[in-house]
Amino acid sequence: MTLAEMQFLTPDLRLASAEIFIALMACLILMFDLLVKDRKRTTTFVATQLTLVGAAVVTFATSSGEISYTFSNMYVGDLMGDLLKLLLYLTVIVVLFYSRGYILEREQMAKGEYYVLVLFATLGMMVMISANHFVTIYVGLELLSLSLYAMVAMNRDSVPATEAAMKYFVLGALASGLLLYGMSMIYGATGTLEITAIAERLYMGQADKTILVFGLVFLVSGLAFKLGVVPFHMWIPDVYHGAPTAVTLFIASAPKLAAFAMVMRLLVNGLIVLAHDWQTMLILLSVLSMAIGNIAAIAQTNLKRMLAYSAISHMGFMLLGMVTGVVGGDARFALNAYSSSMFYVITYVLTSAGTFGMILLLARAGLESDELDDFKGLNKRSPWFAGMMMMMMFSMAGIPFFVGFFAKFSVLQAVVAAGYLWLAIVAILFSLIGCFYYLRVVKLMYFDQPTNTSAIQAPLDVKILMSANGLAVALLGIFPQALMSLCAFTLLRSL
Amino acid sequence: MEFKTFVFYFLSAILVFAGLRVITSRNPVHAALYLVLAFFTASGVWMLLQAEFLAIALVLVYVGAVMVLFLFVVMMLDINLDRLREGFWSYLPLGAIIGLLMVAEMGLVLGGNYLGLLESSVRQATTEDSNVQAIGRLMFTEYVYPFELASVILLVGIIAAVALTQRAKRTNKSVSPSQQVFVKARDRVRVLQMPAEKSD
Amino acid sequence: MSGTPLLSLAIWVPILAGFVVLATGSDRNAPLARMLSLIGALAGLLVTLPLYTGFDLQTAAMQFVEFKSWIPRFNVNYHLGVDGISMPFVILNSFITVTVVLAGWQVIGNKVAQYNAGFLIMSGLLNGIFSALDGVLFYVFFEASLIPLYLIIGVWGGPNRVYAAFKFFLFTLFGSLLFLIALLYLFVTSGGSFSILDWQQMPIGLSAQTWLFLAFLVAFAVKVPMWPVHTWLPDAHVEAPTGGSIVLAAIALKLGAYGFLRFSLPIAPDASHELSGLVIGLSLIAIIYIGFVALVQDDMKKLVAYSSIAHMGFVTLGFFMFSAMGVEGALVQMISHGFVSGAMFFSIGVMYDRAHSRQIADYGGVVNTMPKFAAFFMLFAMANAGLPATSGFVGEFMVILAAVDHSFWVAFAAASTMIVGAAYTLWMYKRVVFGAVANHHVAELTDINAREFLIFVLFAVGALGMGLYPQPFTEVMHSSVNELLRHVALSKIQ
Amino acid sequence: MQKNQGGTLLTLSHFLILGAILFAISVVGIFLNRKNLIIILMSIELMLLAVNMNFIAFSHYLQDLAGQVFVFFILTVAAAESAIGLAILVVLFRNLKTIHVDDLDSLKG
Amino acid sequence: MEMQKLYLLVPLAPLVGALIAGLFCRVLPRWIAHTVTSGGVAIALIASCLIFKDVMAGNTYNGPVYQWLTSGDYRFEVGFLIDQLTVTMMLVVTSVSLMVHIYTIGYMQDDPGYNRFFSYIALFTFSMLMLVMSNNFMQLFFGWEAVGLVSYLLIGFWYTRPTAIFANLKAFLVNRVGDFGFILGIGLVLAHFGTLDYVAVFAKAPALAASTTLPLFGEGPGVALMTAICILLFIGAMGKSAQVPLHVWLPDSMEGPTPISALIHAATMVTAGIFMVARMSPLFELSDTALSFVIVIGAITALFMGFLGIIQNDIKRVVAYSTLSQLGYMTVALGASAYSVAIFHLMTHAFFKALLFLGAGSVIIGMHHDQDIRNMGGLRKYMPITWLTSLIGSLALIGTPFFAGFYSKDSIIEAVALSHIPGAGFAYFAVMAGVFVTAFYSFRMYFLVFHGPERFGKPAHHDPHAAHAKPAQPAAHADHSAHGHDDLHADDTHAEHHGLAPGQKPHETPWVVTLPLIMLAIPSVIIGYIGVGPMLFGDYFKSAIFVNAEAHPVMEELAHHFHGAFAMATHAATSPVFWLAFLGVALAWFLYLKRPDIPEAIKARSGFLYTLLDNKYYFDKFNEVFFAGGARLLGRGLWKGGDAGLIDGIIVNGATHLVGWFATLARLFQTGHIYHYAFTMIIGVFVLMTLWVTRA
Repeated sequence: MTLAEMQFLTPDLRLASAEIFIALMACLILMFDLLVKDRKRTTTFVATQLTLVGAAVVTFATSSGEISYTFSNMYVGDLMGDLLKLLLYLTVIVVLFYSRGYILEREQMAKGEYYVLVLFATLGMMVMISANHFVTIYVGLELLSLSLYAMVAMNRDSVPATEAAMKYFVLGALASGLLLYGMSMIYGATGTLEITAIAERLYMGQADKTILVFGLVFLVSGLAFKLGVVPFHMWIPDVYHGAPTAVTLFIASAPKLAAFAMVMRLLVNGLIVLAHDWQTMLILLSVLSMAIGNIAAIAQTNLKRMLAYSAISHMGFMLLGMVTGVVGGDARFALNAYSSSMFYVITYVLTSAGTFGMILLLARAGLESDELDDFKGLNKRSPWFAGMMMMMMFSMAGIPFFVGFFAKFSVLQAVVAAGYLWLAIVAILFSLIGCFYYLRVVKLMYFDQPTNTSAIQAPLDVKILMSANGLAVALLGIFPQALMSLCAFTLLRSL
Repeated sequence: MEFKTFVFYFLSAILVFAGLRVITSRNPVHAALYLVLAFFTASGVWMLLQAEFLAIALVLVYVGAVMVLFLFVVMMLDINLDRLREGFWSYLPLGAIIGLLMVAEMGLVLGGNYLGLLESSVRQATTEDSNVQAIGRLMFTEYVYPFELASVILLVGIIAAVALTQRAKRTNKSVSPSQQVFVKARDRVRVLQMPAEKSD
Repeated sequence: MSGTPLLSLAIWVPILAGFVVLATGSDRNAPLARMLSLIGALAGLLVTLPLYTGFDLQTAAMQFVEFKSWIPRFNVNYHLGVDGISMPFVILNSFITVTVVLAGWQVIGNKVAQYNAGFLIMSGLLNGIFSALDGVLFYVFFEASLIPLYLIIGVWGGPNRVYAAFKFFLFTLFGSLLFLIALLYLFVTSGGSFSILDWQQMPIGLSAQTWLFLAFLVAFAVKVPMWPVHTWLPDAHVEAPTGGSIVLAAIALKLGAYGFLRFSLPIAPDASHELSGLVIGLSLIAIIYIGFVALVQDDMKKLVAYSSIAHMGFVTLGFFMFSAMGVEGALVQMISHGFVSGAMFFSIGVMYDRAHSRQIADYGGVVNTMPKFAAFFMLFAMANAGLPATSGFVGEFMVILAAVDHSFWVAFAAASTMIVGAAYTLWMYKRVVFGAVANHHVAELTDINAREFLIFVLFAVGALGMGLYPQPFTEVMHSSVNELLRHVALSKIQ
Repeated sequence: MQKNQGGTLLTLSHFLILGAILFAISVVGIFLNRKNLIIILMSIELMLLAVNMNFIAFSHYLQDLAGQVFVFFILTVAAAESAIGLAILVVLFRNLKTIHVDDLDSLKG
Repeated sequence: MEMQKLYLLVPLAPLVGALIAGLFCRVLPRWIAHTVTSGGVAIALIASCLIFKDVMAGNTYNGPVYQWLTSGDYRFEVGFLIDQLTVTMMLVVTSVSLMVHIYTIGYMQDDPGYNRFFSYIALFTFSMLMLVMSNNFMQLFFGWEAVGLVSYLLIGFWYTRPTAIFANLKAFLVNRVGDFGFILGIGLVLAHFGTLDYVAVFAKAPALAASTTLPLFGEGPGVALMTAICILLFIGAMGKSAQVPLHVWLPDSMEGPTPISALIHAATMVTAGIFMVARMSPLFELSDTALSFVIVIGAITALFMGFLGIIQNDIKRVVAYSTLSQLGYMTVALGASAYSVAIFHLMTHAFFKALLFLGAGSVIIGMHHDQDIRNMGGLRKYMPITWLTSLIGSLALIGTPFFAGFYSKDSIIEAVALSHIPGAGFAYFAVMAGVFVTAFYSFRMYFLVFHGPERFGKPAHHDPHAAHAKPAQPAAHADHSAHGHDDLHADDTHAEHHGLAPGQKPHETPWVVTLPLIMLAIPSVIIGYIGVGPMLFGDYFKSAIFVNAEAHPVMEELAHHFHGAFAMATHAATSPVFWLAFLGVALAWFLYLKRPDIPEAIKARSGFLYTLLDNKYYFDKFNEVFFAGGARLLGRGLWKGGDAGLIDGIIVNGATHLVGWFATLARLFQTGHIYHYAFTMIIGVFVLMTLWVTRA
């Protein structure tokens, strides 16, 4: 292809209209915010939420159900992406609602920039979700990461927050470096940066295996960092712990969806031919994550930190679904496996949002309420929210009738179907250990006497949303079919 | 040895040396300057690879902007240099071993000419389009999407930097109770020992 | 069979009632909460009664079947049905729930609504376990039932409740997680079915059967509990409030045993035969070892808890002799144990409510101050010791007779419970009830009130009725048990 | 390093290995440096340089400009990244009055 | 089907009485309680008589009442088998029970548990009737355990007494040991016969006995099925009928009120084992080994329990040991295949032993609940009716010709003499020696109580509760043990309000007490004379008891010697049995009336022997230490070592501690230092690289 042959084809902007919308709105809000004198930034908040709702409408409206590419194949629009994006908007909307009170009580964060950064981070995630090109993935990832670094440090007088931001930044940059190094190797081996093209060239057998696997190691390491699986998890506890809870809530929820998409795009769409290699790598990482995550969580006294370790273990569990897609070169189970992982991620995000939201609900000005002991006797203070929290804890522990059970169930069935019985047993044993610390939270809420007997004060919207979140955890646990088949259906139409 | 090869080895040697000095320098200012050196030599290497645009961009963007920023920050922050050095050598052996092992392993993989891509196989740049032109065209056609996003990233960088470092003017003066309580008597009141006056 | 979804009602009526009770909120509405829970429990019992009256004795097939697709993605169905094995437990469970609500009537003054709701919800879940015909549905109920009991032990339990609650939960979960793997394995090998009935018909190789059997064994052995995974039970019982102990002993322990019949035997018949020695051995250890351990307990609840383990040893023993009398004896033993151990725990609860001690040493001569109580307690102690004309006898008798048929020495070992069982029960009874008034606490005891009397009468009717005329209980089992045994006798190896 | 054609001609491996060495140096710089956060930030820049070296080398030998374009984006992002990194550093310094790496250990366990 | 209703009426009438008295014991006036229960038993007695008449007319019955349980191919029914054996037992049970009911009205009149007591004894009557009327093993076991329960309740009737509640627990547990064997025996029956119905089992027995052996230990030589079944069943009988070594509960059971000692622990319940073996005669006849076992056990019991009676000072305990000894006689008769003789002795014994017990009870009332015979003496003139009836009972017991005991006991001795079962020789010696011993201790008691100097009303000789049959005070002095002295003083200081105050005189008991004595004295005298002919040598038991005449021709040979009841009695004077008994009485008279100092001297000289007897051959001590102590030790070991130590301590908590330790360790890895985090990541990459790249 010579330069002369290149023709500029007008890209199909319609496909990426949601991204464009968000970007535009973010810029608008940024400018608009300068004019607002309101310290509470209510208008900015509302505008941000409306933007997200608008994006949802746009995504929904433009979703065609077909796999289509635009921007010179850099952007892929498919059902999986649309579904993940819609869930992403929903998550961010919920997260913002939960965070609002917390932010207002912290002067440093109560700025328009916060919302703008959230929007940009969302944009970054959307880009990742729809990426079909290494460059797009990278740019999207960095857009997300940079926004997050800033958000973590946003409460800039807080020592833990800035420390967390620094750690996140350094390690994130290192991880980006690893990812890029891996990308460079794969680029070298295949001669293209476009994911679908990579898959084609690999399929044709044109690439050198050694270089590919070498690159794959770095690529997987970069992905593992984003997912937060062992041994690339070290940032998770510190960042979750140190970051302002509102930001932790954000980091702990939405980016998991994007990370999942990234894994799907890179490993499944791009490197499925190397499935045997990356699956075994992921098995190692997954087992380590479940082990370290569950075990280290037991010794925690800070709820955010505990949930951070729990996140590590959950991501490890989620990976189990990813590693069972291809068995001995046979991809029959792929759909089953990947959709189970997707279901897992979605439910995890739902539950995680609720849990961190609960911390926010209890937090006051000057009181973070993120220590485990702050949950003592919650049942006395508010039976309703204690019940919600309990449901979320049991869901995370994988106890029916909560959605976490079916998440674990679907992943495990994929594992068993692929013949990895031992892996299933290992997973099960670690989730048993994991159960302990979830139970401990329930114990604190129900068995112990409260140290602080004040009633919970929160705006009605947060209360309603929190209840809806908790009930969703329960209802999806009783009727998981819709979401499950939705995952399977979108993947079927996207793979 | 071909000239290009010689140049490559020459630049590489400097580059590696500069890189090593970046991480071993006693003084962060020196480190920054070595980094500048590294960028310069890297830019030279890129020239060898006919990536003229990037070579120039590296110098302009990095040396011209980023490193200046680094230096600025280094100078701005009042850093205790003595403390920064202590205990470096005790960790060096382990770090060196890991580094060497990594290099060895990566060298093993990359050393083999698996790709069958030799200098001779590379078509020399045609004159019809310069590297800059070609990249430019690509950038605004195929890569317009990431290009726009890159701008957003820069915007985020700006927003973040401003949001994090901008300090609102302190308009009120107030006491800090937390500091007040740590005040000790001797900070405020000095008891002097005076020799007693001699009386008769 | 009418079109009424009786089993669904049996499951969801108590659960809904539980949520209604929960809605009454704070303890200011405690009387309302109590009333509502009693109504809920009675309604729950009422809807199960047609299961007995409408039961067809002639068929071994599942009855009152309900089938709805639940999660088509994994071919999981809301598939309910009972046969002669499971039906009695649904009724027993609903019955026990009524007694539990009554038992906590005056005693529980703290978070009344939550307490009662916990039991009602658990009642529904337990009914679900007994009537589920779908593996996942079974599992879901099986595990979900841990939650209410965990909370009940933890919130209303004794001083060491946290340890006990955790131990209970994690122990049981440990077993059931392996069970989940087994279910998934069956799902995969059966080509995508979670139907227990399908699995029962499916040929499986011996080694696979063995692994399945072991997975089932771990799950159910913990729940039963069998030696050596029994140690959670004494702790759980000691710390649980009276109602919790009653449900735990009367129903929760039955789940494991029920699982053996529903899963282990029919799904892995060859492995069951191969490994029956193991189970029988463990059962005998449970009977003898635990019997001796029970003998030296200082805490009444612990003693009865240990005796429960020994009694459940009879159940597992009965199952693995593969004879109609053994299996039916074991089933009878399960039902009987529901009445007897429930009553025993209630008796201890009655004393505890008054004197706030469960230590045997703190009592003595209770009969002097609580004669009516002593009479009832005597009845249940005798039933616990397996005296004829009480329900405790029937099951033991049948299992021992079946054991003689199986192997004399097994029977010999099992029958030793006649001595040891009587020894620990009656020795405790002697120290607690008989004798002169031991101390001023005992002197201040007041005899049972009308509510307690009513509960005792309910239990006594169960224990005596079943002992005097067990035929109505066993005749519902015949077809199912015979079919089960016929099925187990056929090899599934192909 | 495998020579070919008399070892006089540059091969792709030369550049890749140079990249690998740089990469290793930067990695070692990150975890060897116990004292100064700024040097860690510099190591990150060095690492990106190593990656860029790879891309450009591949781009050259593959005669595909995509790699170079990618490098362009990396440079851009890296610039923004260092801006944010330095901003965080400044904030941190204001809080801690140090950028000593060892002092960043309030979050652990 | 008029008769079947009658059959049902027999057990149900006492049951109804028991339920009424029991359920409403706290509200019911006493007169109603004793009326309904006594009435119920009376109805049962009348019905039994009617049934007896019917049976004599040849109408036996075997049929179910209701289907208790079906399981697999087995069906268990509650049903009645009415034949001569059954009806005999029914008569004995109901008549003795009625007497005891009447007696109780007087005996228990001061007791607050009056209604409860009536409820219990009526319940007992019901249980015992169910036992004897049963037509299958299941129901037999049912009744078997039910009588055990009532016995338990009644021994512990005075539940505040530590000794009573110790005794009842002991009784229950020892009986359970027997039941342990019994139920295994039943299990074997069911396993091999497929049914528990007597008639069906008996019909199949000969065929099975010939062919079946029970491989006990793997492939080794087995045990004949019939032997195993019979011995196991007999172990049950040993428990219930207090045969060595399961006899230990019976002396202690005297802690219960005297009426139940008479009813349960002398006349009826303890004979259930005898009845059972007789009922199972078709099985026992098929195993000589089992019969040998039976005869040896019986002989040991008969002789050695008799010895213990010699040194007892508690009036009820003397009678209790005599009961043990007599039960041994019955067992010996069973072993000698003389089932009918055993039943005959059972019947006579029921009457005279009930009489003796009730007489003892009457004495106890008269003595205001002092039971120590050393505190009595010369009661003859204060309690004439009691004296006379007791004399009759004692004479009957020792086998005085023409009295009931003579016919049955003599027949036993004769039968044993004729038996050729292994062990019969020893048994013959034992029963002969037993005759002497029985006579001696019976009349020792008789003389000490009714004759000689009046020793009551002296506080120093108070032994208020003879629960453990503590060393009698003189003995304690004699063996010079510090322990004995302590006991003495302890007893003195803790004297209860029993016994006569100094100067107080005993008195004759009211008519409700004496009437039953008289009523029982009559059959004690005449029933032997009437019954011996038809019951032993007539056709009476022909259809109910099976004797393998070829193998065990004892009864036939015995029949050759029998020439009528009168002739039998008159010939007695020529037999050694009579003279042995006479010798015993004479010696008792000499030692306890003539020269009371001699027993003391003997006691002092025969240190070891006396200690052995005094400790009842150390059975109790052995059981206490070995079984009770051992079980507790084992239990504690398993609990602390197994459950708490190994399972919970090491495995369960160990695992949690291990996880906790790992958790702490895992926390240590999260140092908080960026360089460690980066290092970890790099190591991760490095490991992945090494693993995969070197592989690829």
